[in-house]
Formats: sequence, C-alpha cells, structure tokens
Amino acid sequence: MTAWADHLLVAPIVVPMMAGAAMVLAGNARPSLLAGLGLVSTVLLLVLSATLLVLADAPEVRIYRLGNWPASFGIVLALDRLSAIMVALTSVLGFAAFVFSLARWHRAGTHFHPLFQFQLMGLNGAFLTGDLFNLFVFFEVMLAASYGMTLHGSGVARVRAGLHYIVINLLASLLFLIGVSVVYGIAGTLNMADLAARMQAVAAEDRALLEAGLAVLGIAFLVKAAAWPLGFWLQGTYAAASAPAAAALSILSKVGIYAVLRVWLLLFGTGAGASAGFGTLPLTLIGLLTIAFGSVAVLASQNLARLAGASVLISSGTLLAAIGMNRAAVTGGALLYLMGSVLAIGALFLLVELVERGRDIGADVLAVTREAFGAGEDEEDGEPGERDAVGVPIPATVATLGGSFLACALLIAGLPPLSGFLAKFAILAPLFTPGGGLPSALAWVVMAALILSGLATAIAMMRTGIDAFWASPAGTPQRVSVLEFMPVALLLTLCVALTVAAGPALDYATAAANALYAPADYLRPVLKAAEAAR
Amino acid sequence: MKRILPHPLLALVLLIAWLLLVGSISPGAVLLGCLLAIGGALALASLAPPRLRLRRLALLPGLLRDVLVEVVRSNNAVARIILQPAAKTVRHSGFVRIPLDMRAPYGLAALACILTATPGTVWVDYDAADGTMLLHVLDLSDEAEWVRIVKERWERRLMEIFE
Amino acid sequence: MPETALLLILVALPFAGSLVAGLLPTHARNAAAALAGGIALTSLLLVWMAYPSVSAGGVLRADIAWMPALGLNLTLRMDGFAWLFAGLVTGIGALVVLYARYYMAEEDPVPRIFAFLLAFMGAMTGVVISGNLVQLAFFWELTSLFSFLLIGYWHHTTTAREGARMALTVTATGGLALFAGMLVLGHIVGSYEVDAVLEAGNRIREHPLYLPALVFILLGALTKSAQFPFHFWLPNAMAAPTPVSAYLHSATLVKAGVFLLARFWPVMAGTEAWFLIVGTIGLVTMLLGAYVAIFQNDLKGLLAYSTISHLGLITLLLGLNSELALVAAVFHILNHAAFKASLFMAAGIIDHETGTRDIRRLSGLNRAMPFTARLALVAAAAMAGVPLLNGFISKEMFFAEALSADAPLGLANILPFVAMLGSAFSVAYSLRFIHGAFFGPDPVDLPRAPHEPAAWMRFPVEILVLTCLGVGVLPAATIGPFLDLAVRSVLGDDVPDYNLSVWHGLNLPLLMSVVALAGGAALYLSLQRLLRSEIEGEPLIRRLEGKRIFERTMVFLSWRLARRLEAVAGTRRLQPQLRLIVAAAFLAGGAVVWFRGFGPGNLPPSPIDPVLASVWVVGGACALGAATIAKFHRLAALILVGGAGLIVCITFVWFSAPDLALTQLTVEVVTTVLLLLGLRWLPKRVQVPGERGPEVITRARRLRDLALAAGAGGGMAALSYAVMTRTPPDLLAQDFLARAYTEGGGTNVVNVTLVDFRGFDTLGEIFVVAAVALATYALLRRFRPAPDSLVPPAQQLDQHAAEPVEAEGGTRPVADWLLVPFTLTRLLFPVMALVAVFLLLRGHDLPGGGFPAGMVVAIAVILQYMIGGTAWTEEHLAWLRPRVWIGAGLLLAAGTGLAALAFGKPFLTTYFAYVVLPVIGKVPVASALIFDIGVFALVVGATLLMLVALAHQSVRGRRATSRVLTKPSRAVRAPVAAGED
Amino acid sequence: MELVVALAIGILAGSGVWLLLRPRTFQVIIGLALLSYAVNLFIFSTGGLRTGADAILRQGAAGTLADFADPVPQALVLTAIVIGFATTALLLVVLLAARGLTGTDHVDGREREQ
Amino acid sequence: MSAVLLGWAVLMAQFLLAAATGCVAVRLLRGPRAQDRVLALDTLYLIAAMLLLVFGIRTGSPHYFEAALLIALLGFVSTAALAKFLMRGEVIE
Amino acid sequence: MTYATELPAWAALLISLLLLLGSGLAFIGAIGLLRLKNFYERVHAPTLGATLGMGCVLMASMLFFTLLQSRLVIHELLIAALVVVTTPVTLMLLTRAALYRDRIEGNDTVPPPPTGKHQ
Ligand code: NA
Ligand code: NA
Repeated sequence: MTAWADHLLVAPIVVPMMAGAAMVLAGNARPSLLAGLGLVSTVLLLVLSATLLVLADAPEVRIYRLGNWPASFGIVLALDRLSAIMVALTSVLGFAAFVFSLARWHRAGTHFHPLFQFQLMGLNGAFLTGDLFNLFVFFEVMLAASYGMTLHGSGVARVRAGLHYIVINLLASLLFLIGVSVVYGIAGTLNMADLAARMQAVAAEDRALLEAGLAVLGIAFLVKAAAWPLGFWLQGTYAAASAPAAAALSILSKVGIYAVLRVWLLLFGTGAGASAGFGTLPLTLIGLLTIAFGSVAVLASQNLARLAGASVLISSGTLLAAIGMNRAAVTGGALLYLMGSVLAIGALFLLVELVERGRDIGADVLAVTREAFGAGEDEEDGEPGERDAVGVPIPATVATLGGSFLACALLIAGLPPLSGFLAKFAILAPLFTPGGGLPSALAWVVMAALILSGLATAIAMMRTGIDAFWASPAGTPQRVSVLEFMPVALLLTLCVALTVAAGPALDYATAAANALYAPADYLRPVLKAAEAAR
Repeated sequence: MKRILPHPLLALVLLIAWLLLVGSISPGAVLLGCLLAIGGALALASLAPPRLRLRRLALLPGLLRDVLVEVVRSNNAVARIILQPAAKTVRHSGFVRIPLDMRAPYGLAALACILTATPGTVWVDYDAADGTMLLHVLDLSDEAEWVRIVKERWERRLMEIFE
Repeated sequence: MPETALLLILVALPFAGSLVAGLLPTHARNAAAALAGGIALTSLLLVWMAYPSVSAGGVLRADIAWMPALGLNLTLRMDGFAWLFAGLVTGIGALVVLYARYYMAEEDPVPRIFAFLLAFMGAMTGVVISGNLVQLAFFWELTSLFSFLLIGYWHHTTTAREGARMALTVTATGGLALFAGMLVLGHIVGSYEVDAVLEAGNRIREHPLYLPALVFILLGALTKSAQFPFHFWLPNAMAAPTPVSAYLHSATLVKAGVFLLARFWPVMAGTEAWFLIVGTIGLVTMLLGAYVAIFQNDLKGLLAYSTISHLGLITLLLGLNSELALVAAVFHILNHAAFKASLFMAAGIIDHETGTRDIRRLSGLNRAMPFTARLALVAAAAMAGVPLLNGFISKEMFFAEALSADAPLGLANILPFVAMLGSAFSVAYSLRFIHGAFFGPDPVDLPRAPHEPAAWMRFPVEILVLTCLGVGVLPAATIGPFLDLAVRSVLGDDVPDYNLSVWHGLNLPLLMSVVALAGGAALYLSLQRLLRSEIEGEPLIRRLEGKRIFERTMVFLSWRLARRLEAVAGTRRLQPQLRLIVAAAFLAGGAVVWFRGFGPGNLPPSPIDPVLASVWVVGGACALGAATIAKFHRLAALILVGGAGLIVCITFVWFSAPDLALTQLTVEVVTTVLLLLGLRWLPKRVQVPGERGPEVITRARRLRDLALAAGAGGGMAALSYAVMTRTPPDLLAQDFLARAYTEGGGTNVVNVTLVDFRGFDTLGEIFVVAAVALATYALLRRFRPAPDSLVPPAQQLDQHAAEPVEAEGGTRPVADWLLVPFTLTRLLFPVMALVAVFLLLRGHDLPGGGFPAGMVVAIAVILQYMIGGTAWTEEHLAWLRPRVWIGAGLLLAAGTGLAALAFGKPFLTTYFAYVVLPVIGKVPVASALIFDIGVFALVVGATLLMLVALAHQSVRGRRATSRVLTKPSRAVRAPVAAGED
Repeated sequence: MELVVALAIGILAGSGVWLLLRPRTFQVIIGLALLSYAVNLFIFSTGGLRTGADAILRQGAAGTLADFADPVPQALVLTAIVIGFATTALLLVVLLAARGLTGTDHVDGREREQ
Repeated sequence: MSAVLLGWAVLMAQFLLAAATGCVAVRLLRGPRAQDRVLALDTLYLIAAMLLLVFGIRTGSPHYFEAALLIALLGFVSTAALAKFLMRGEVIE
Repeated sequence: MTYATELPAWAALLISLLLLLGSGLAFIGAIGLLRLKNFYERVHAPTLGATLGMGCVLMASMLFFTLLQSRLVIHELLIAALVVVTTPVTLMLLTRAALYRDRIEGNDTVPPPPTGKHQ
C-alpha cells in the first residue's frame, strides 16, 4: 500500500496532465471552462509545490515508484530539496503566466490552454524524475509544449525564431539520446542513483567511453541552458514569444542547468572514483564565457525583449560558472541566485509586453541612437535655468510599471536592495571565505564576471528604462488590466520575500546543495528500494 | 439487416482475413472476428462504396485459373525479354487504347488487377466519358490482338460476373 | 529607548515614510512636506537621544540575523563618528525638506520628491551606521539608486536624464567595486563586522591582498566623492532640483566617500600606497575643481565644482597619513556641509525669484533681496576661508598640515604652494559668486522681478549661516565636543593634540591665508574681462570636458563595442549555430577520448552477414544520395530517404526487433505523406544548367561542413563500434526479461517494457505527440501561403480533370482516372482497420501494440483523403473527430494510471488476470491493454489532426485562388512543380 | 557485423549532419530525418546485435539475455522514433509557415545578402 | 540434409534479393525521372517484404510476418502519394 | 537453421525451389528495372517479383511454417491479396503521372489524351 502522502510526488505531473487532457476533449468552444480548468490546475500546483517544499526538507530523498516497480528497474520519482525548489518555481511562474494570459493571450490562437498545461507537466516531470531516459521524455514533453507556446499567436518573428528554436532543440535532443544510450551501453542502467552507484565499478577501459557519452549529454544540457556558444537561439526565441510563453520559458532554460546540476553532481561527485570532478573546469569556463557574451548582448540589445533574453544568458552563465566551482557552498548560493533570477526574469518578460504595449516600434533603437549621437546636447547649451522645469505627474499605471521595472532591473543586475545582490554575495562569499587561504585565480575571475555583468545589465536596463519611462512623452498611458499586473506584482513580491527571508532561503538552498554533494542520501533510499525488491 | 450488416460479402471477407491473421478458429477468435467484420462493414458503409453483386459465381474458379496460368506465362515471357541480349531488340512497346463495354466499378477494378498482375501489361488510364481504357504493353506486336485478348479473355467474363 | 530599537527605527523610519509619501496624491504637497519634515526631525531627535551613551564613549549596536550562514547580518553600529554623520544627515535633511516645501512649484508632483528624499536619507543613514561591510556596500548602492531618482526627478528634460544616468553609472560602478573591496577586506579580516575590521589594522596593511582591497575600496569612495578622474558626474547632477543639490552636495552623497575613507583610515591609511593614491588624487581634484569653478557661469555649476574642490581638499587631508590631518578633514566635512548647503539654497532662492542662475545676467541683487544677499555673503566668505567663519579654521588646519606633511617624492615641498593656490582659486570663485550676483548695477531683462523669498524658505539658510558664524567665532564651544567625539571614535586613544581656536598667533598658516585671500581677490579682478566674454568654460582645459569624454566612452563601450563584439561572438543565423553545436559535441566527446584514450572493446565482432552488408551498401548510397541532391531534387531526396528508412527497418528485423520494424515502417509512410504534403508549399528551386560554380568562399564553407559531417559521422560510428564490442554490463535487461511474463503478464518484453515497466516514458511520449499535434494545428490555422504557392500546381491547371464528372447516379466524387483506385482503396479501409485492431490486441504478447496500430488507422484514413479528396472524405468520415480521439486517448492512458491509486498502488501500477468467459474460454485481462488503447486512440487522433490540417491548406489555398484567379491561364502558371529531375 | 552497423550509423549521421548545415529548410528536415535514423540505430546498437535471437518469450517462461535481444534499447528506440516523428511533423509545419510568412525557404527566414 | 539444402537456398535467395536491392538502388539514385525513382522505391518495398519473409524462414521465427504484411499493406500508400504528387502537384486535394 | 532439421527432404527441396524461383524472379525484375529503355517499359519489370516472385516466396513460407508448427499457416494469403489489390493502384497512378509529364513536355512518343478532353 502506498500512503496518500506519497502520491504527492506524482501529483505535480498528473494534475496538469489530466487538466490538459480534459482541455483537449473540451475543445475550444468553451473558453471559460478551459480557463477554469487551468486555474484549478495552476492553483492546485501552487499548493502542491508548497507542500513538497516542506516534505523535501528532510534528510533523505523521497521516492515514488511508478507502476510499483522497484527502483533502478522501473522508473522512480525522487524528491529532494532541489526538485522541490524547481517545482515550486515552475508552479509560481506557471500561475503567474497563466493569470497573465487570461487577460488576452489565451485567445490569440487555438490550444493555448492544453499546451500550457503540458508544459507545466513536462517541467515538473523533468524536475522530479530519477531516471535518465525519463528525463529525456519529460524534456521532450516540455519542449513540445514550448514549441507550441513560442509559436502561439503566429506571425513572422515567432515563426522565424520558432524554426531556429525547434531545429536546435531537435539536434540537442538527438545528442541527449546518444549520450543516454552510451551510458546505458556501458553502465547498464538508466536510473540515476543506480548509475551513480555503479560509477566506481566501471572498468578503467570503459570509463573513457562513458565519459565521452556524458560529455555529449553535457553538450545537450548546455544547449538547453543556452551556454555560449550554444545558446544564440535563446534571445531571438524569447523575444519573439508571447509574454506568458516567454515568462514560462524563463524557467525552461533552467532545466538545462538543473540537469547539469543533477547529473553532474550525482555522477561525478566524490563517489565517482576516477571520474570525480570530471569537466568542472570546462563548465566554469563556459559559464564565464556565457556571462561575457550575455553582458555584451545585454548592452547590444535594441529592445527590451532581447535585453530580457540576454539577461537569461547572463543568469545561465552565472549558474554554470558557480556550479563549475564545484563547492557545495557556492552551489548553495547559486541556487539562491536561481530562485531570484527565475522569478525576476519571469516578471520582466511579462513586464516587457506591458511596457512595449502602445510604444512605437523601433522606439528602442531610437533611444540608443539618440544616446550614440549625443542628440539633445543643444538643450544644455541654452540657459541653465530650471524654473521652466516643473515635474511631470506620472500616471499611476506608468508609475507602477516603472517601479516594477526598476525592481526587475535591480534584481537582475544584482544591485541592492533586492535578492539579486544577496544571491551574488552568496555565490562570491564562499569563494572569498573570510579568513581562508588566498582565493584562487578562478575566484577572482568569477567575481569580476559577476560584478561586471551586473554593471552591464544595470547600464543596459537603465538606458532602456529611462527611455521607456522617462523620455517618452506621458501622453496616453498604457492600458494594463489588473489581471496582467497582478502576476508581475506576485513575482516581485516573492522576490522581496526572498530578500527579507534570504537567510532561511539560503539555508534551504545550501541544504539542497550539500545533499547534491553528498549523494549518499540520494542513493540510499533509491537503492534500498531496489534491494528490497530483489 | 442491411443496417446491421451493410456489405455481407465484404464482411465475410473481413472475417476470413481476421481468422487468417490470428491463425486460429477458436470460438473466441470467430466471435471477435464476427464483431470486427460487422464493424468493418459498417466502417466501409460510411464510405459508400458501390454495391457488390456477384452474378455468376461459377465462372470465378475458371477465371482465377486462367489468370494464374496467364501470370506464369507472361512472367516467363517478360523474364526472357529482360534477359535477352541488348542487341536482339526487335520488340517494341507501346500504348493501346481499348474501348470497354463494362461499366461496373468492381469489374473494372478486377480487370485492372488482372492486367496489371500479368507482367507485360499495365493499365494506365480509363476514360469514363467514352469508356476507353489505355493499356501499355511491353511487347506490342499487334494492337488488334491485344484489344481482342482483353475484351474476349477478360472483359466478357468479368461482365458476366459483375454486371 | 533600547539601542536596538533606536537604531532600527533610525534606519527604517525614512523608508517607511518614503513609502507613505509615494502613495500620497500628486498634489498633496503640504502633507508630503509635513510628513518628510516630521520624519527628518524625528530622526534628528533619535540621533540626539543617542548622544548620552555615544558621548560616554559607548557604541550603540543592533544585530539582527539576516544571512547568518554567510556572516551577513543587519548590523547597526553607532559610534561617535557615525553619530556625528547621522546628525548631519538628519539635521540638514530637515532643513532641506523645509526649504523644498517652498522651493518646489505649486504644480510639481512633490510627494514623489519627498518620497525619494526620505528614502535617500534612510540609505545615507544606513551607510553611516552600518556595522557590517557587505551591508555598508548594500546601503551604499542604495544611495546611488535614490540619488539617481532624485537627479532624474525632472526626467522630461534631457539634462536631468543624462545627469541621472551619469551619476548612477559612475557611482554604481564604484559601488560594485566597493562591494568587491568589502569581500576582499572581509577575506583578510576574517569577518565582515566593522568592529572586527577596525581591530585588524596591522593584518590588513600587511596582507598580500591589501593593495587590491585598497584599490577596490578607493574606487568606491573616490567615485562617490567625485574625485578626479570621476568628478565629472557631479556638475551634471545639478540638473536635480536645488533642494536636492543642496542635500547631495553638502551632507550626503559626496560625503559618503570621504566618510568611508575616514571610517577605515585607522586600518588602511599609513602606507605609501595610501598617500600616493589618496593624497595625489585629492590634490589634483582640489586644484582642478577650484580652477574650473571660477569659470562657471551657472551659480549651481560654480558651487558644484567648488564641492569637487573641497572634497578634494578633504581627500588630500585624509591622504596625508597624519592624525591631525584627519581631524582637519572631519572638521572640514562639517564646515563644508554648513556653508555649501546654505549657498545652494541661496542660489536656489536667486533662481526661484529671478528665473535665472546665469552669473552674467544677474547683477545687483543685494538691493532687491538684501537679506538673502547678506546670508550668501557670509556663507561665501566661509567658503573662501575668511577669518571668523568656520571655513577659515579648517583651512588654517589644512595649511598647517600642508606645511608639516611628510610626503614622499618631494611632494612635501610643493604642497604648501599648491594649498595656497587652491585656496586662492576658492577665494576667486567665492568672490565671483557674491559679486556677480549681488553687486554691480541693477539687473536688466530678468525673467522675473526679484524680491525676497518667503521667510520660511530663508529660514534654513539662516540656521546654516548662523552655524557658520558660530563655529567660526567660538569653535571650541560649539563644535568642539562633537568633533572630539567623532575624532576619538575614529582614532581611539591616538587622538593628537589639536587646538580649535580662531587665533593661533602670527604663524605661517596665517600668512598663507592672507596670501591666498589677496591672491584670490587679485585673480578675480584680473579675470574680469575673460569672465564677461561669451566664451564658455575655463581656459586651458576647455576641451577636456569630462561629460563629453564619458558619453563618448560609454557609447563606445556599451553600444558600439558591444554591438561589434556581439556580432563577432554570436550569431542570429541558424547554420553557424548548428555548426557550433555539432562541433561542440564532437569536440566534447573527442576530447575525452583523446585524453583518456580508448580502443575497440574486448568482444570479438560477430561475423559479417554479407546480405545485410550489401543491403547497407544500398542504404548508405540512399543516404549519401539524399544528402547530395536534396537542394534541387527534393522529391528524389524524399524518395531516397524513404529507401534508407526501409533499410533501417530491415536492419531492425535482422537484429531481432520486430516491434521496431513495425513502428519504423508506419512512421516511414506517414512521414513521406507528410513531407509530400509540405512540398507543395515550398518555392520551386530549379538548377540553372549554365550556372557558374559556387564562389570560393562558399566552396570553402562547404568543405568545412563536409569535414564536420565526416567527423560527426565518423565519431558516431567509432562510438557505436566501441560500445558494441564491449562486454555488456550487468544489464537491467536481465530483470526485464525475467519479469516480463511473470509480473508484467506479457510475452512481448518490449511491449511490456513500454506499457508497464517504463509506462511512464510512454505516457510522456504520447503527451509529446499530443502537444505537437495541437501546436501544429494551431499554427496551421494561421497559415498564410506565400503568394507564389497560392497558384495551384501547374499539373492542376493543365488537367481539368479535377472537376467532378457527370455520370449516372449523380456527380461522381473523383476524376475518372482515379475511378479504379477509388474503388480499390475504399475496400482497403476496413482491411487496414482490421490489421490495426490485430496489432493492437496482440501487442502485449506479440509484435504490435498501440502505436503502430494507431498509425495504420491514420494511414487508412489518409489514403481515403488522397484518393477521395478532402471534401468527399470529410463528408463520409465525419465521425472521425481527431481532437476527441486525442483527448480520449490521453484521458484513457492517464486514467488507467490513476486507477491504480484507488487500489492503494502507485500511479501506473498495472493489473493483470485471466478471466474465463463462456464459449470463448480463458481471456487475459490486462490494464496495460487499456493503456495501450489510449496510446492507440491518441496516435490516431494526433496523426490525423496534423495531416488533415496540412491537407486543408490546399482547400483553403484553392478557395483563396479562386477569388484571385477566376480563369486560370498559362501566364500565371507556376513553373512545373516537380522539376525534380 | 558490428562494423557494418557502425559504418551505417556513420554514413547516416554524416549525411544528416551535412544536410543539417545547409541553408534550405527542406534540406534541414531531410537531414534531421537521416540523423534520427542514425541515432535510432545507435541506441539500438548499444544493446548489442543479435541475429535470430528470440523476440517473444515463451508462455510462462522467464527469458535470459542468452536467448533474447536486450529489450531496453528497443523500448528506448520506440520512444525516440515516436518523438522524432512528432517533432519532424512540427518542424515541417513551422518551416511551411516560415516559408509562407517570409516568402523564402531559407532557414533564417531571409535570403543571405551576398 | 534438409537443413543444408534449405540453408543454402535461403542464402541464395537472400543474395538474389540483395542483388535486386542493388539494381533498384541504381534506379533510385540515377532516375532519370521522378517516376523512375518512385517505381524503384515501390520495388524496394516489395523486395524488402520478400527479404523479410525469407528471413522468417531462415530464423524459423513467425514474428517477422507482420512486418512483411505491413509493407504490403502500407508501402503502396507512400508510392501512391508520390505518384499523386507527380500527377497533381498535391497529395490531398 | 536448426529448425529445418525436422523438415522432410521433399519439403526442403520444394521450399528451396520456391525460394530460388521467387527471389530469382524478383532479381530479374530488378534487372529489368535497370536495363529496360524507358519508363513505360521499366514499369513492367517489378511485376515479375510482385506476382509470381512474391507468390513463390509466400508459398515457401506457408509450406515451411505449416510443417514447422504442425498446423495450417496460411496468413501469407493476405499478403498475396494485398499485393494484387495494391499493385494496380500504384502502377496506374504512376504511369498516368509519367504520361502526363511526358505530354506536358511535348514528348510525342506518348499517345495524346482521348478526344474531347482538354489537354
Ligand atoms: Na502487369
Ligand atoms: Na509492441
């Protein structure tokens, strides 16, 4: 018998699954029914993920054996803190994007609702599964739905970007398959815990092969994580996607990061024998290059949406670099960073649409050229009187949007007072442990990268923000419905909460990271279940 | 009856096909086969195929035998043509337009099957307006002979069966 | 009041007030001002309440856990020095609020500015009473942020936006450097607590990371204090409303930098590096600022550069590595705050009442506003260092330090002269301020008729000027205790003897003062002509305009360079991206192999089957052929791919995988139809026979791709060979085979694996198919063919056979050339369905299963579409509703999984039993079959949804064309579609 | 036999990659089709090549790897085939939509300027 | 005896079919016209079905029959689609 | 070929002959595909394999499995039926397509469309 509480592990997958399936059957004729189903599902997911967060805060991972087959033989779900964090982020972002879409986007094309649910299902599945091939399957569920979501609404830009997105992800999926099958061919198992347990026993002459397979797998993950030079698809895709789709996408790129974290640390942890620590330096270097490219891209962005996309690159790079440092404390910081970054970038993507609404197309380009060619210098050359300058009252909508934008900017650039700053500190502090030995050269580079990328983001966002909120004539304020603003407010409120409760959040994240670095706690329950069944 | 089993003959064929597939004539297989045959016939009915009426079933075995013989014979003939040295090509191929009297769809289909199944001839086209059929023949020495063969050997007997 | 609460309230109250003010209605100016003033005064009161314990040498603390794991807590710490600064911040803050109430125009949305002012005050308070390094950096960046908002208050003007942006760029950059410095400092000290840092002076100075820490921290401090070469942002920040300028320039923003220098002076100063960096920069800044100030025509510009100069002076003092100099610096911080705030307010009053701040237009205002003139005069005199005013005393101390400085590199010799020169400049610009605005003939052509401002607007100026006077006359009695308190808390017991008195006797500093005063006056007089000229800016270094250089640099770095780099390091094109991914995968796998080294495995290869080998010669030829001709001969490539697929299928059979063969086969057929459906919408691509060969670059690119393709192919071949020839590990497969029948209830292990052991994979997989089908359908709903594909294919224009032919029994649905196929294919429909059911039912035990079965049904329907046409088929197969099949299939499959929960089993647990039925006998009942039926239904629905949606485009296209082309003519014919050969 | 299959995989993959890197959408989709053949065979091959092994268990008997081909890679290939089919369909539709909206069949939705 | 004879015959049959595949492949690659290629593909389907049947005899396993059946049942659908495309420029009208 | 040891010799011989004949016909058909001059001639070639060739192999299969499993195995008949029904459809469509294309290109070796029809 399985206790009802155990089913909670599979619930985040099953709820959107059933909701989506029911939506397909219901058809497009009754939009309110679809919206209602979606609301029930997303709210339920919120509740579930909160419960899982609590459940996961335990010394051992929780295991759910699908089909009642023993672990390592059937497919198991495994809930640890990392999974719980990712599922919670998915739920929050999913809820926000869903509510946002109810204002107008869900009517922009057919099948929005079921695809949205499938995307949530894919994400949750990817985060919860303990099986490598099942991870592939859920990657595909999530991607298949995200293809639909990015194309939602159609139009030249979306289709053009969608084509790239799909082709690249298909290639990455093929790489994933190659990697998985090599792993199976050499190690003889697909269960991640089982695999980790077998790592040490892999014969020396087979190890190179296994590692080659995992390296290919790693490339697949890095493509999904949009690491440089494999992630040029990201900006275009995110910029073209509709706002709720892009917001949900902001966690999609983190799936690659999650996979790296999960697979790398499990397989190449201290228990991996000769393979321990495999590929960490390349990971950091790739992360640093990604940060560098993201910073350049953020500065070179001609519009808000591309800027937001570039900030995803920086965020991915930061996480990869931090994970590559291969230290639990740094990874803990990185997880804190991940939480804030996903929420903030999600909020930004929603905001982009609200800000851009009603603005001239190409206004951003103008803003940059204005700066580039120093237009407006004439004004200063005149009389330095300021009395004709009387403040312009800002409509409440603009003020709210501006404030939210400012909050996003602070979060993403990692400036005080919001959690972005604390997260960067949490990554850097262990690298510069008070009183420890001299920090490594890599630590200095990471510090420089984090700080300079924050600066680049700040400059770029300031430029765009000034142009969007200050320079444009406050003529007709954008029409923004409460339904659209509430999700942004929710996400930002959570960021504020993350700032205030940074201590507990960091403790949770560090506990998650520590568990990743001590995979014994992950292996034990899985293998125990496997043993019991034999 | 017609509503339950619209195409009894086809249903029977389906039942036989099912039994062949499962390779068993156990009661279970037959029962399931009957159900599926009825279902298949219903599905077919929705496609509104022309009605199949077999008038003189007795002619069928003879026809089949002749077809088989013709298939073997023309296999041999065509194999020879293919394998003969390239130099000795005096044969020429070509199209023959043959006026047909038969209008029954199944009869026409059967004729097409027979002509195509015998190597050396291919049914190319059928013109419903003037009821002519275009045949391509690999070894075309005498057009009139082919018209005769088609009309006498096949069309006449098929018309007896299907019309 | 407990100290924790006091400190917390001190920091939190302004922020809370800010929030409230921000929510006030736009024109609630009195409410906002009252709120802001009340909060500033309350804060001042709180500071005053702290005086008893601070003055007793105590340090107030508050410590609240925030991120204890990393040593970052909300640590507030108020010692004498912090107390003094807190007093300055809140006290001047209160005055500024009062001033702003009268200064800001009636129609200005003032609650906003009060909100920002309060928040800024809170941030500044946070900086001065931070007890933790990281937290200090935290508040530090907040001051940058709120100053940005304050400077950009009038954001509809370009100057405000640019000033704000420049200020934030420079100070936030510095702030980030400071953050880095704090991390390094924390590393050196072993704690981020200020207390710990202040006790670790020697360790810091001797640590190998001292210099990096110093540079980072100085970058923070010097940018904030507008020191050369980062000074240029400050004059541009005067785009802020004057009350804001008064606040930022006197007590707060720029003072944060020197506050930091003084705060860490005991632990970081005293080294040569300190002197060279801090001292030199202070010196240059002092001179430069003062020199440029003389030539400013804008009252506020003059004051801004004077601020730069005075902060340079303070920095220089701090750089001198002498305790007395530190005392002088702290003292001058206070004095400067007093006179600079009052002067800014005076400038604001002038601007407010006359409508201009241009010194060249202003004149003789002392007649219209005598009281203001007198106040300004006193304040300016304090700035110039006239005796009996506060500026004089700190300047005397400065001169004394300049004389006695122990500076390396012979700097000691020039220091006194530089000090005098700077002082003389300061006298000159002070004279210009007063003389230019208040003296001379009556002004002409002013925007407004000048008169005295409202009394309350002058009140803050009066307070400040009184302070200048009071301190100047009775320094020891007024400022003495406070200065002592501050200095003592910085220096601890090492406080040197200093003498706060106006008269030190006839000494060298006094002489220097006299020379400076006289020299400054002379300089001003001699510059009269130059200053009246229309030439803008200062002589000699006019071209070195910091703002312009900054803008150029920023545009270059943050835009041009970034764009160029992005173009170099990134791409928006697909091909390079794919190339990179392939190369990366190849290199990643290859590198591992290269470094680890591996060869073929230990197993002997199985004997080569010549039949399969020769079949693969064909398969390989198909693949290569497809690769070669896919550009111009699409159809041929499609056919060749079909050939290769068939060979793959045979291979599956060869190696004992019938299920794979079945599935591959059905997929093969559907894919071919699918691609053919698509081919119609692609542009014609015809190879021009006489075309010149590809360009050299193209050829090189192709060569590279060829190498990449060969590498990827070779790599995969090698990898697979290596895996195949290795001893299989302790495979899971063993378990699958052992349990498939006994526990899974099926003899087809692959199928049992699919629907049971790994049923979760299959469940996911069908959702992939469903999602794709839905997405495809949605996209096709919005499909818009390119204009040239709107024309029906040439074939159809040529053959009018598409029109239904009249025949007996009504209109025949198809052209007569399709008659025979139409008859035959309809008969095939139930046969195909039968085969599908057969495959579905046997799947668990024999090759087959839901997926191939579903595909077969879909193919059966597609065949009807192909031969019968869309309209006819949909009329006759109306009961086929793909979306219902999809939904039902998904629900059935997922529902079967859920049903297990009712029996207390985990999701997807299967149930299996034999049921004995009458007549029929023993029948296996497996929930896995229901699952498979779900898969079946889904596959039918999804495949049909996609194919039919695609097929419908032709119908829609035709409808669209018939509107455009009623009579097709040869002229509009598209080139022959299948120009494939 | 391993060599033949390895070479087959190599040729399929090589042809696929070559086409994948071409500028026309149709070439890309054909390339992906070839590449997925290669990958499917690759997955399949990791279970080892067994000609004439039993595919189906005898009733009531448990199988062993001595008589049977490894079912796991087969199950994986089946999943991969299905997913590959679905995504190919989607890609096709997207490339058609791209062609319709942009007027070109270049993968970037615009012809490369020379 | 039977085994030897049958084994030899099966091998020969497979060789002949493989050789047939080779001939077909030449047509498949050379064309010259699209219809030639389609015809070749159709023939390839046919030969593949025969190859599978012979393979079934070689291994004595009945499990490959369904694959041959499917080829016979479905192979023509893709050929018909290709032919229809050649004829009408459109598979489904 | 361990299965085959139980087969009687006559059956083995018969099966062998059928197999060789069937595959031989398929091979000849393939050669025809290669050798014959134009498409309309080539279209006849595969029929060799499709009719008698396939028939022989199917018969061999039926015989073999019937003897091997000691029960009547004749499901191969289905394949035969399907081949008979589907071959005309493909060849007809294909030849007509070729005819159309040749007519369009003005190839005068092919007959014109029937009278009274557009071309
Ligand atoms: Na024939
Ligand atoms: Na199956």
